[in-house]
Amino acid sequence: MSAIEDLYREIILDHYSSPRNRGELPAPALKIEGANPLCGDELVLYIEEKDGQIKQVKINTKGCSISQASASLMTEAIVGKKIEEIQKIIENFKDMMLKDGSFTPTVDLGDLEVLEGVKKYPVRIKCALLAWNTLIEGLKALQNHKKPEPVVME
Amino acid sequence: MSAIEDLYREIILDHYSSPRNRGELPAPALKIEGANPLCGDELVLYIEEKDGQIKQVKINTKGCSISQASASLMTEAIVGKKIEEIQKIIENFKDMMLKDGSFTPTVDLGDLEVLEGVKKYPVRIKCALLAWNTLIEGLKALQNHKKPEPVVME
Amino acid sequence: MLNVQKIREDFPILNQKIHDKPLAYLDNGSTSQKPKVVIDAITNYYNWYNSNIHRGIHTLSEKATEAYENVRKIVADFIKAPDPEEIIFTRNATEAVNLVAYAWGRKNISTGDEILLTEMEHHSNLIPWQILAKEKKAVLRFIPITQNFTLDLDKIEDLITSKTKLVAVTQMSNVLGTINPVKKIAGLAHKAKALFLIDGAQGVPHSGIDVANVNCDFLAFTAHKMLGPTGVGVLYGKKKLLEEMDPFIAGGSMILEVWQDRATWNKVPYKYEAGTPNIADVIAFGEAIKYLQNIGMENVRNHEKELTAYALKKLCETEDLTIYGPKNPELQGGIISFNFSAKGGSDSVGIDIHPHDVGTIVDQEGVAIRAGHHCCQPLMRKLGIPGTARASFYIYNTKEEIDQLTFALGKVKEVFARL
Amino acid sequence: MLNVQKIREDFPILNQKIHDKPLAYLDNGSTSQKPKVVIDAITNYYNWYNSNIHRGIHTLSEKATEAYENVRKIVADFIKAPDPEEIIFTRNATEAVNLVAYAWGRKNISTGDEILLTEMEHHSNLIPWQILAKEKKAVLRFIPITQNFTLDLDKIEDLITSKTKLVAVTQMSNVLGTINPVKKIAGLAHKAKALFLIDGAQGVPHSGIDVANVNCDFLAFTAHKMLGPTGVGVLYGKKKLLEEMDPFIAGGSMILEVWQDRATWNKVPYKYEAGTPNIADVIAFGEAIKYLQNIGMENVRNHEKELTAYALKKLCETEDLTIYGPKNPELQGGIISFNFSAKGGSDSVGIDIHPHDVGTIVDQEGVAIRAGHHCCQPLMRKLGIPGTARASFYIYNTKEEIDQLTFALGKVKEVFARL
Ligand SMILES: Cc1ncc(COP(=O)(O)O)c(C=O)c1O
Ligand SMILES: Cc1ncc(COP(=O)(O)O)c(C=O)c1O
Repeated sequence: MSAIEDLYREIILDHYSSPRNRGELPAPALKIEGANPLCGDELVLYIEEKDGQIKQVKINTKGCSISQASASLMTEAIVGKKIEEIQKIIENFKDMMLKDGSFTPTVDLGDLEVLEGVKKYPVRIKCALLAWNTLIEGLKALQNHKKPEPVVME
Repeated sequence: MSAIEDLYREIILDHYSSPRNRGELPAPALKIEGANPLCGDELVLYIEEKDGQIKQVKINTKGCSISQASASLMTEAIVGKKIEEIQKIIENFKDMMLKDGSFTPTVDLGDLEVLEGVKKYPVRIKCALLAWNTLIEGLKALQNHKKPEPVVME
Repeated sequence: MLNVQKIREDFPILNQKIHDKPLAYLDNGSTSQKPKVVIDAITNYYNWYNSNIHRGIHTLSEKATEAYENVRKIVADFIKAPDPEEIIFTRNATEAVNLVAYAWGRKNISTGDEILLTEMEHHSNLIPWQILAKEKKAVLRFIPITQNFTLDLDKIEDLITSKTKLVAVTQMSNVLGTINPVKKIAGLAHKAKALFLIDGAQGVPHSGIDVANVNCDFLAFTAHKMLGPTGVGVLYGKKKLLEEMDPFIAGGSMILEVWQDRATWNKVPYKYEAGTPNIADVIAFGEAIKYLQNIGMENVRNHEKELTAYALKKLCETEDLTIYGPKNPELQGGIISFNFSAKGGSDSVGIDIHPHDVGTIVDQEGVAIRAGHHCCQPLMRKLGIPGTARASFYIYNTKEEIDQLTFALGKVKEVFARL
Repeated sequence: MLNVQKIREDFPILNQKIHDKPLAYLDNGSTSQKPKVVIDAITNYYNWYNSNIHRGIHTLSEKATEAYENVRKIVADFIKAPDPEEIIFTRNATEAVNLVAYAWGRKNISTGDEILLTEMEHHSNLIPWQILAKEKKAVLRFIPITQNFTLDLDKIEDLITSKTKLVAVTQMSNVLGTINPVKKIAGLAHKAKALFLIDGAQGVPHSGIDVANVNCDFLAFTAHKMLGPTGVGVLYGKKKLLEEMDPFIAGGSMILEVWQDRATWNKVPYKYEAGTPNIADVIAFGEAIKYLQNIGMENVRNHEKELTAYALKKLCETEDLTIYGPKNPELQGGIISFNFSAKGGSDSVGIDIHPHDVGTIVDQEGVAIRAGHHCCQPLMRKLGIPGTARASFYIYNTKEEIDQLTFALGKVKEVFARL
């Protein structure tokens, strides 16, 4: 597999062209915006939580294939899961994307692992992280019962 | 003669240690200040003119040997002379100090010629010119019957 | 025409492989590469006469001062400025514009005054005016662009009024490649008694300028886009204006006399060059200009016209490609912005393949282009796109490199064809 | 101790003749020379990976961005800054001070506020505050110097009041060599709730600094005085302060989102680095710091102590010489200012041989020193002199060069003995 095919795996292109869980959720679902202004990537994430579990997730994204696929893959990975489980996924995902050296997950990352190929393209890592950073802030807002601030990455 | 002796001719050192025409003149003699702030050189020049002739010159100087000697030599070169003659001396002196290549004066510069050695030290040329630039402005002020502005060199 | 092969020998960096492909450096709008003479000038300075300037009376300091001041003459000659003292060295074009915004703007702009820009300005010729306008309650206005990506000259006359104090326009758009009729705009500005500033960051490197003929009041440009080192910009300003303005950055060298509570200013240009300047790089910039002069700016422009014509043809032949720009080498410099669409992509961004994806994939083919908003977010918003991919040329680029680009764009399609 | 002979091999410039005499470069207070590794870093950058940073997604741009950002870490490590994002690259120390005066000062200083400086400040740490004070109707106060040319610490407590908003002090005087007790002054400033800025232009190159330990709020210094290239300065600022301040120079790279009429700012430090930075020289500056770290700042300081002790002894032995400074290597860095008197000279300037005459004559003997007011006119006025001759040392200087200086000073006396 060439480096470029490793980055643009079919599964990524698939999520790019047919994004999952696209759309909006009505209040009282949590709504949080995220942006990567230097790239022009933008998204709005909606999460409906009940008893510590994410019942529904919707997302609207604009941006490059990596940021869109990452957002779409993320929604699939978290929907229906308990927040504690999700925290572990987030942790593992960020380790995978940011830590040097080879990486062994402590939870099953499933399809998310295809995003490891992004690591070889340092400038593209933040494309992959946008949805996740937005999610992190969203979960914090849920926990603190606060209205979330938009997430702006540099 | 070493380069440095060519710069610090005895005549220069002599004018430095025993400056001629030092002092002040009472009004209505023209009084004009000159400064080379980046070097710290300062002077006050007094000229008494009558019928187009410089009757008396006095000068008070602070500064390096070159600026002081040049001022002192200048007073000797102009006292008692007609303004037209002085203009010629100024022109010749400035040509000697600023023009590239060898120089042949069109008037007798007398002792002033010892200052030609300064030419080899470009940063010191403005030391030699301070008194002269002040004189130029002083003569202009006399001609225009105006109070002269201080001369500030950069 | 240029002997490009010979020129390329002067640029060691071009002779390398990227991802095992020969480098095709088509990101000259961001920064140009530097010929050996420029790099050598830096080495030579540090190895032989590095010293602080204007301050020492020892030999090295004299040499450094002379070499540094000589570049003022070289620059003045290059842009046909009447007086080398009208040349101020800054860090980059951005700082040059800021200098005017602070030193001229703070003194001359007041409530209700208008500053006229264009829709295609780089952030560096926009944000300084936004900040000034906010501080002084002044108003920014914008000359719009036409369907053809050129300035809408018909609108200019309405937009310049008696309230207009400054018109600030880019000589060449760093996104569209559009070359603006600066001389004409200068005339209109002056008729309304407004000053005229040119952002020459893109224009000067590729077509040169004659400030006396154009009759601009200020010109900002930057060495690193014209074969010079990073860290040097130029502000040209008319002497009288520079003399009237207040200082901007203050400190050593820009003063005459200093007391504890006050100071007087040194003469122009020193008044605007506080502290130790970027001596080595200014000296090296002199070599960059001499290199360009040796080639001749007309030849530079002609070479780029040829490349642009060729690239436009090739890119127009490429399926699904939108080009943002006049698409006419007479009206545009060697800059081509485009977006790439492919079947099946998400259309939520108004384009089909995001420029960042294009940039990443062509890089794998050795092609360096830039992708993004190019510091022109308002223009992107106007065009309804998040960014563009941009190829930009200089004296050392070849038609083969453009072929390499179009080949690489084929790869982009291949990758996304798997959709 | 340092292996000076080995160090000198790294500085090709030192191995040359001036007026047929070996160069003794004793003008390090103005600017230092650069080791080969620094010069090579520049060449290497331009020959292999020159590219604009933060903008491109091609390979060269990634390499350049990484190398540039890595220097932030190197600098932070060198001055013990907690976070590399607290490091802002400017053109020089002067611009770093101006950045604070504009971006912090314009926002935080108002009528009646006081800024406390010292009588020994360089113009670069004086004029920006004069301009700010004038604009805001604030007041400048000055910590006086004692007979011993050190700061009069007894006076400080009276001078810092509840009106004091900023105390700005040089770490080491560029004229007297005096090393100031910055940590103590930081404590006094903070007790009065004032901020504390250090002008480290002279101090950092020769003794380093630990900003966490000293607890200063801002630190300005300059690469060219510490083996680095011209065109790079540093402002260190505490993160929280940098976040609260307004931008200074505006344009590309310092923004997040831009509309025609407004913009939002990028995070610190990018908010303060508008336009293309001096990429090559910042990268080379990283090598300069690594070179100093390899030697060890303690060894640098010890070497200079030894030279200073030797030079003080030699100069004190020289007849008719007045030294302006503590005359104690423990209290002063490697900088010695002096004036030279000889029988029979005019005394109208308070000294007998003008420093410019001294400078010119010792240059003929291959000795590069500086003569003048050293951008400290108020200090000169206080001392009642037009200027001084100044010898200043660095890692590559030797006792032989100090002997060469004293020999050259003998020549000065000879010339003026003909009086
Ligand atoms: C104490 C001090 N502060 C500030 C400066 C200014 O440094 P720069 O010229 O690099 O801005 C200098 C050097 O000239 C200095 O000695
Ligand atoms: C049109 C235009 N103006 C201004 C600039 C800013 O130049 P610099 O980054 O050198 O300040 C650029 C380049 O980025 C440009 O293309």
